[in-house]
Order: sequence, then structure tokens, then C-alpha cells
Amino acid sequence: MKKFVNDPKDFVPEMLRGIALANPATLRYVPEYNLIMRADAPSENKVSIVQGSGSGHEPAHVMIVGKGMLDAACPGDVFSAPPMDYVLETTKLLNSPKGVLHIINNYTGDRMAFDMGREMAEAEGIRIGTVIVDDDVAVKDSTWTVGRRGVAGNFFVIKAIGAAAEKGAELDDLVALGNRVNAVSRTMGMALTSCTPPAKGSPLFDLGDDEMEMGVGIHGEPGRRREKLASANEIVDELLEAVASDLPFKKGDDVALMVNGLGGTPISELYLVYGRAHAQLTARGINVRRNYVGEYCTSLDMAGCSLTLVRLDEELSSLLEAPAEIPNRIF
Amino acid sequence: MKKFVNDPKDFVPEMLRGIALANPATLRYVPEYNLIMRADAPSENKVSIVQGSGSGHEPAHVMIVGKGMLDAACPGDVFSAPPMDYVLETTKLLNSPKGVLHIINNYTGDRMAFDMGREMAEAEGIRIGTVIVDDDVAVKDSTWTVGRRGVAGNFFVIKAIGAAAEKGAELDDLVALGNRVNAVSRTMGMALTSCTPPAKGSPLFDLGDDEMEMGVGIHGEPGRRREKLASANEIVDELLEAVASDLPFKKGDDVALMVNGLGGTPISELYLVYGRAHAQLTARGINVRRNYVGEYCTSLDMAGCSLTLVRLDEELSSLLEAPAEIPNRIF
Amino acid sequence: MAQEGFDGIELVVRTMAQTAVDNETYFSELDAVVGDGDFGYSLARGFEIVLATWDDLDRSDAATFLRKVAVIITSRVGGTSGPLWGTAFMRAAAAAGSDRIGAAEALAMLRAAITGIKERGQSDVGDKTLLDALVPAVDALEGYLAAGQGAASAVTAAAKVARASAEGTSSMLAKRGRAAYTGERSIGSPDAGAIGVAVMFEQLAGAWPG
Amino acid sequence: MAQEGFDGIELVVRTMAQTAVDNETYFSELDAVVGDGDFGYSLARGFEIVLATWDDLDRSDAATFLRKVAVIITSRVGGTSGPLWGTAFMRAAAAAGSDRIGAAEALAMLRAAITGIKERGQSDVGDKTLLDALVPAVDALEGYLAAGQGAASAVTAAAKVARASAEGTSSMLAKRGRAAYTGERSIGSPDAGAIGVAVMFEQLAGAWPG
Ligand SMILES: Nc1ncnc2c1ncn2[C@@H]1O[C@H](COP(=O)(O)OP(=O)(O)O)[C@@H](O)[C@H]1O
Ligand SMILES: Nc1ncnc2c1ncn2[C@@H]1O[C@H](COP(=O)(O)OP(=O)(O)O)[C@@H](O)[C@H]1O
Ligand SMILES: [Mg+2]
Ligand SMILES: [Mg+2]
Ligand SMILES: [Mg+2]
Ligand SMILES: [Mg+2]
Repeated sequence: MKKFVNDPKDFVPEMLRGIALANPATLRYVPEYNLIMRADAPSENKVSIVQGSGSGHEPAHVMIVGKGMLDAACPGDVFSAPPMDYVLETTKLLNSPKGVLHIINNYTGDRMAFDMGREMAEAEGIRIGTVIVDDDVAVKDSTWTVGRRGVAGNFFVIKAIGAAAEKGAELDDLVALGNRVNAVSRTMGMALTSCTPPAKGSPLFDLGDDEMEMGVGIHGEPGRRREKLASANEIVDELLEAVASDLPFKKGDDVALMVNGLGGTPISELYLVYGRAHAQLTARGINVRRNYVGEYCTSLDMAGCSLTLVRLDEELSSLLEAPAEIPNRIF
Repeated sequence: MKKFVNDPKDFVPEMLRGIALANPATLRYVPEYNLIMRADAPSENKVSIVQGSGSGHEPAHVMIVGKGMLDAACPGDVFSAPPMDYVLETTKLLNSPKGVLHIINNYTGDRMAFDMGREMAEAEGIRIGTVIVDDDVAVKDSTWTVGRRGVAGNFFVIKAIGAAAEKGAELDDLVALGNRVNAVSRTMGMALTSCTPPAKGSPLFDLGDDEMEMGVGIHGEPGRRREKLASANEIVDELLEAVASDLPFKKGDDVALMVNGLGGTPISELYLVYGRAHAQLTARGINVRRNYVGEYCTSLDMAGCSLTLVRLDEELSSLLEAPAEIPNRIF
Repeated sequence: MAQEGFDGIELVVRTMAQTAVDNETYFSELDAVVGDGDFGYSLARGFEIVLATWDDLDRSDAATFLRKVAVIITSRVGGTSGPLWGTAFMRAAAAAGSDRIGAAEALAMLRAAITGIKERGQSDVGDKTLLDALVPAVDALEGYLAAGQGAASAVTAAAKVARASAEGTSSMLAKRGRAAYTGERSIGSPDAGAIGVAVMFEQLAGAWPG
Repeated sequence: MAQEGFDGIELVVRTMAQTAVDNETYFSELDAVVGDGDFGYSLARGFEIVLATWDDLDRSDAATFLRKVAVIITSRVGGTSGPLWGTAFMRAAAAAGSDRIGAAEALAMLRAAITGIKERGQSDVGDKTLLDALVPAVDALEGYLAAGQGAASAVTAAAKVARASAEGTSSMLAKRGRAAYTGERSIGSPDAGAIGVAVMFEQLAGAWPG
């Protein structure tokens, strides 16, 4: 296993400790509940925004805690939803008279943990709102599945909600806003390689030298199908077609375009991908008004990327543009 | 080769095109000379800051062109210094009455290209200053080598110079500042895996499953020695000892600490590394005043990291804190 | 004073815990096929605490004992398994009552656990989950006990049913859990949770005082 | 009117260019051992343009022709090779003069190229660079020509020296270029540039009209 790791069981806590040491003035780390929270949260005048999910998707979500984004993240272990306890205790620590908002990626484990945590927190008198993110078009919805997965689109939901919460928006309005952003966000990802969970020590799945996995999940779940490795342009075109035709995004739409790296793909390649995606959208008459190129929601060290499109309006654009102060920064 | 690539010969231009498309208002791409420049450069009132080097180190340097950092970057192909022509034409395009500053990583090819370009540009009446970056402690200096390599420390040199240039500093002062920052910056890197140049299509070198390369160069050059794979803590301690004992950094020093990913290492691991490095420095009585965790100077898709320490004073701290506007951003 | 019949429950829990810890890697490998490879890791992290705190667990009565186990599982196990297995223990505790625990009581507790899993998971037999091993095995157990078999041989027979049912999930299409995202591709490999249940039953059969 | 003796120069340049293009992968592999694996790629990117524009290159005289080649190399070849090989062609052009080019003139041009490389690279024989194949080969060429051998056999003999010298760089410690950073570890493999020069000499020997 080619990783920076000591005891794999300490992987997540040691990462969280690093985040805390790097941001002593702004963040607080609560080891008991795997919790990273704003040092100045909760605030009486602001809904507390909480996101939990498995680890291994960094910077989501522990590195986007800060003014203008999350008030807290309570991750589980690598690829495992947090235990219900963490959700409950995080919610209690973040309790605000204006309420606590749970942003949840649509996976069985995450939903169960947050359902149970919510039930118990409400029993203690805490007001809770819930937004479910399910932007992944790779998974065809059907009556018998749990619905689509939540992937990189969660960035937009969190960013918009975070900005609105900072301006004092009420819990119900934030829930409505989150649902609205989720409803106009679509993502599909693909893997060039597998990823290696520290505790497993070997790749999660095998992908041949000449293969790629289209529609892969951010936990290494298999996608739509395995295909022969293709050129960057062909890959982009296939992802874009799947994403754009889903909402669908139409000629004349203003959009945000995100090229998200899955952890092992260098940013040089992401910009190459961006160039193709931008040009193809322009050719379709879709206007790229904002763009995001980098890592937002990863899958450990997986080489691959996802494309996200979000249909923009004035309000959403201004929320996305608003400043934020998070550990994940350049300077 | 598990990469997003079309024709490998188009790898760099296609990446540059992506950067340009993502930043239409602020950047200009000049394909003839592989050049990314600020759309508003050159300015009569500001020294133009130029950095060239091989590609494959992104975000360095094409993704850090913008207000407060570089005015232009003219990269060569992957791991190849730019041809002299690019240097010359870039310098001509960026000509300002206040002069043009070349920031060069200390490699034979880069120095030759800039030497020749400078000679020819000066013949055309352009004022040029030069700063050489050579922060890599892995390479032992000796009378017969070309000296130490320039690696991730270049971020600090560029950031400080960029901020000072924005405030109107003169060419000579910027050269002095750059040399001063370089003189207090030390870096060492290590590789867990090799990297794959697109044109080569296979890993640059072979590293066994249980091996790592200590002191690796950012072009995959072999380092001090190959060792048995160790735990994250052991790796950090070895890098830190090499870096800290070189200047040397002493008890009571205020420092900036950078944990730089080499392209294939997820940010989760970089924060784990950061946590150890920070704790160990604190134990030595060295005060980490600023920190940088992420990718700054990479080696394509190499898994690995480098640690950089920079001794801070008031002036340098404020230059590092100054805002900048570059393609490499989160929001 | 410890409740009568308690030994059986202790044996079941201890065997489950030891099996989870012993099979961490195996269970994770199974989950890696169409899932995300953490099933064994998640279970082991909870059950290793059950083992580590074994002697100190409150044994006032079966319900209390099981509730303690449930709390450890819900507070330490993430993923889908934490809520599911935690709920199962919690419901079993609620069904334990305070009287003597005989075959009927044990079956009632198992049924309560199953109902809890179904409710929590919004799932049922046929969805390709651990229910597809657990439910047939408990059905069989009930049948054998009703037919007058002794506990030891009934458990052994139930373990065989659990194993066969778990293997049988290979041909099923996953309709719940992470594997469900893969649609048709979930066919061809058994469900990790179902195999986990089968191995636990087998270990229990081996451990049951005969 | 084209200068007399020009054919030889054209043949040399064309052979160099073709060799660089044909051996792109091989030369890069050599550079990957203790360098960064781009030597073949860099050379090929320049020389393929030389070939592509071959018919249009200004042939007013040898100096002009070589200067055109030098411009292509300096403007299209990156890395260390661009400045080094560009300088070599530029200096050869300067030494070409405008008179007939015979053996003496050719040797003078080669010497000028060598001096250019040494100055540009601040390097010399013994540093484990292309100079360690080029200089002995040119020395040999001069010797054989002085001894009265014909051009064809002198080139063939020089190619043998180039090859032996290039292989001999294996035992040397790199003191210049990227390989120098590796210190002791540069020992044991030949210098990529030196092998490149040897292959070019060998191809030239094969191509020389006998
Ligand atoms: N909705 C559900 N109802 C019952 N069992 C389920 C459900 N979803 C998953 N499971 C069981 O849980 C197992 C996976 O557990 P785990 O790996 O912890 O979940 P995940 O990683 O998908 O969150 C599956 O093999 C299956 O047996
Ligand atoms: N200072 C120097 N003087 C002469 N030749 C040199 C020098 N440095 C490198 N070389 C030659 O150049 C070759 C490497 O070329 P190239 O791969 O283009 O350089 P790099 O990638 O290191 O910039 C070496 O094998 C060596 O023969
Ligand atoms: Mg999981
Ligand atoms: Mg190079
Ligand atoms: Mg799982
Ligand atoms: Mg090279």
C-alpha cells in the first residue's frame, strides 16, 4: 500500500488532528465524535450547518468547515457513514435557537445514522432540518433502489446554504434552498484506477490496464459499465452527454461546470478535461458562467474525475460567489 | 497509461487551453509560445514577474498567474525547460519600463534557456532581473554539480515577489527579496510511486511495492537513496530532520510549513503528514506560524510529498498573507 | 442476581463478536465486490469493544446486557451496519422481558431483531441483504425447535440453512444497500451481510454446548 | 548557387534528424534511468520539424542552412538539449564560412560546435555528457583523415570510437546535467546524450556514400 499511514485505524483521527493543528484559531476538533467544528459555533443568530459522511472524500467535508460553509462535519471512518452517536452528539454541540441543518448524501448508512440521530436530538428539543443530496446520474433511479447517490454536487448545496446561513436565513428557507440547488445539480464520474482504503491495504476493485469504469461511485462502487480505456475527449463527451441530457440542460442555460478530481488525478489533466467540457458545452449553446477545477469530493487515491453541471440563476450565482474561510485554501 | 490524454503531444497545449477557458476575463493564452499571461499585463507601473520551467508541476506555474503572483508563465513540455524562444518572446510581451523579473528553478536546461533569452532580450533593450530558486536539500551541493534543485520552495519566492511587485517595488529590490526568501527556504521530497509522463506512457522509474525514494526530484530524478517503505511518522521525521538541520532552523524560529503533494497523494494523507510535522516542530521549539497543505509543485501523478520550511520575519509574513487572484482557487 | 437462561444469550453475543473480529478481512473482501469494502472493518470496530469490555458489561438482566451491546454497536459502528445491527440488538433487548428465557423467548427476540432490521432498512426478504440468510435460518430454527429437536441440533441445522441461503443470494439482484446501485452487476456474487450471518450461525453451532 | 561540398552537410543534418525521430522512445528510455526521460522526446520534437520543412530550408550557403536548423532547434527543443544542440548548430554555421567545405572545414565546424557546447554547458570531457562521445569521435575522425583515410572509412572508424566511448560513460560519475544530482547513483548506466551521439555517428557511417 503506497500511502502515508501509520496504524490504519488511526488514519481518520490523525488526519483530523492535522486539520486542527493547521487551523488552531478557527477550528475545534472533538476526538470523541470525530468532529471538526468552527471554534465560534454555534451562534445564536445562525442556523448551524452540519454534514456527515464517510471519510475518504476529502476535502469533503472536514476541510470545508468554516465561515460561509459548514459549521461542523462529523465523518465516519473511510467510506463508512458516521455512527448515529456522532450525529447526535454533533447536533447537540451545534445546537442553535435557529436550528441545525443536516446535509446528507443519499446512502443507506448515512440516512439511517441521520434519521436515528435526528429522532433522538428532536426528543431533546433540538430543531432540525434535513437536505438530501442525490446528484449522481450514473445510478438510474427505480422503484426498488434507494435512489441516486450524492456525490460532488454536494459542494454546491453546501456552498449555497453556507452563504445563505451566514446572511441569517431561517432553517426552512435553507432546506428549500438546498433542495432547489440539489434539483438543478447533476454529476457523473468515472474511474481510471481503483482506490486503496488504508484498512484494506489493497485496491478495492481490479481495473485492467486498458479498462475504465464509467459511472463509478465515490466509494468505489461499480458504475454503469466497464469500458475500454478511451481518449480524454471521448471520456468527457460521454460524461457530458449523460449529465447534460439528464436535467436536461438546454441551449441558453447558464451553468456552473465542475471538473472534480477523484484524488489521484493531477490538476493538469483536470484542466485538459475542463477545456474539452467547456468547449463542448459552448458548442451546445450552454453558457459556462462559473467553473470549478480541482478536488472537491474524492475517492481516496482514485484516478478519475466527475463532471457536475448546475443550472444557475442570479440568486444561486451570488451565493456561490460569496466568500468563505475554510482549511482548504491556497495561500 | 491511466491518464486523461488525447495525443500526448497536445497534452500541455490542451491543459493551457483549459486554463484559458476557465479564466477568460483574467488570463490570456498565447499558443505560439506556450504562454499564459495576465490579460492586463504588462503594466507600466509594475515589474513583470515571469516564471518558466517544465510542465508537469501544476499548479506551478501556469495556474498561479494572476494579480499578486506571476504575470506570466512560459512552460516547456512535460519535464522540459521551455525553449529559449519562449523565454525571449514571453519577456518581450511582458516588457515593462520597470523591468522584467525571471524566476528560475535551478536546473541546467532552465538556466540555459533563460540565460540565452535574457541575453537576447537585453540586446533589445529590456531590463531583466533574475532570481534562482534552489531550495532542495536532498541534493548535496558540491563543487562539480550545478547546485541544488529548485522545488516547492518556489511558491514562497513567487508569492513574496508577487505581493511586493503589486505594491510597486523596484526590480533590484525584488531580486534582493527573492534571494532573501530563497535563502531561508528548505525543502525535501520523497516518492511512494513513480510518475508517468504522457509521452512516455509508462512509469519513469520502477519502485517496488515495499520501496520508497527519499529525496526524489520533481522530475522523477532519483534522490538520496531508496529505502524500505516506512510509516507516515517515520517518513515525516526523516524529511523534517533533513530540512530542519540544513539551514538550520533553530528553537524559537517562526516558520511557514508546507506539506506539498506530488500529484497522486490525496489531501487526507497530506493533512495526516501535516499533523505529525507540526507536532514534531513544536516539540523542537520551532513555531509554525503559517501553513500550506495541498499541491503546489507536483510531479505529474507521483504519490509522495515534500516538506518545506521557510523562516519568517514580519515582512515576509505580510507578503505571504497578501491576497492574490489566480486560477487555482476553491470557489 | 443474574437472570436464568442468560448463558445462552451471552454465548450468542460472544460468538457473534468473536466471529466479527476473526473475519474482519474476509467480510470486507466480500463487501468489496459490489459494495465499498468496509463491512468487515465496521463490524469488527464495534464487536472488538464488546469483547474488550466483556467482563464489565452490566448483566442485571438480559435486556440490560443487550442494551449495552446495542449502545456500543450504535456508537462505534458506522456505515449501514451500525444502525442495522444496533437496532437489532436494541429490539432484541426490548423483547427479552425479565422472565426466564427459553426457546420461545429466544425466538421472539430474534423475530423482534428481524422486524427492527426490516423497519430500519426498509427492506425485506428477497432484497439481497443479510435478511436473506437471517430470516430463513430463524424460520428453520423455529421449525426444528417446534418439531422437538434439542437446541444444539436445531442451531446446527439452522446454520446449514443460513449457509445455503447466503450462498443463494449470489443469483439475486440487490434491491437495498450500496450493492443496489450496481443493478444487474450485483448478480453473481453473494451478499456480504448474508454470508456474515451464515458464518456467525456456523460458529454458534460449533460453540453450542451439545 | 548552392555552395560546393554542401551535400555532405545536408547528409549529416538529415541523418541526425532521422536518427532523432527514429529513436525517440529509445533515447527517452535512456534518459529515464537517472534523468527525467525526456531527451528523446525533446530532440524528436525539433528534428521532426527539420525533416518536415526540409525542402524549404534556405540553402543559399552552408552557414545559412545550418543557421536555419539552429533556429528550429532553439525555438522548438526544450530542456537542456535545446540550448546545447541549438548552440552547436549555430557555432557550426558561424564556422562554415562561405568557401568550399572540405575535410578541414568540416573538422573546424565540429570543433566550433564542441566549443559551443562546452561553453553553454560549462562542461567538458569527463563530465559524463554527450561530449564524452562527441569529442573522442571527432578526435578519431581528425586522426583518420590526417592519416589519409577516405571520408567514408574515417566516419565508420569514428562511429566505432563514438560507440565505445558512449558505452564507456557507464562507469563515469555524472558531473553535469540532471544526472549529476544523483551522485554515485549515476554510475552503472551510460549517458543518454552520449549514446545518442554514437547512434547518430553509426547511422551516418551507414549512410555515407562509400
Ligand atoms: N436496507 C438494508 N436492509 C437490510 N440490510 C442491509 C440494507 N442495506 C445493506 N444491508 C446489509 O448490509 C451489508 C453492508 O453493510 P455495510 O458494508 O456496513 O454497508 P455500507 O458500506 O453500504 O454502508 C450488506 O451486505 C447487506 O447485507
Ligand atoms: N552541462 C551539460 N553539458 C553538456 N551536455 C549536457 C549537459 N547537461 C546535460 N547534457 C547532456 O544532455 C543530455 C540530457 O538532455 P535532456 O534530457 O534534454 O536534458 P534535461 O531533461 O536534463 O534538461 C544528457 O544525457 C547529457 O548528454
Ligand atoms: Mg460503507
Ligand atoms: Mg527534462
Ligand atoms: Mg460497505
Ligand atoms: Mg532529460
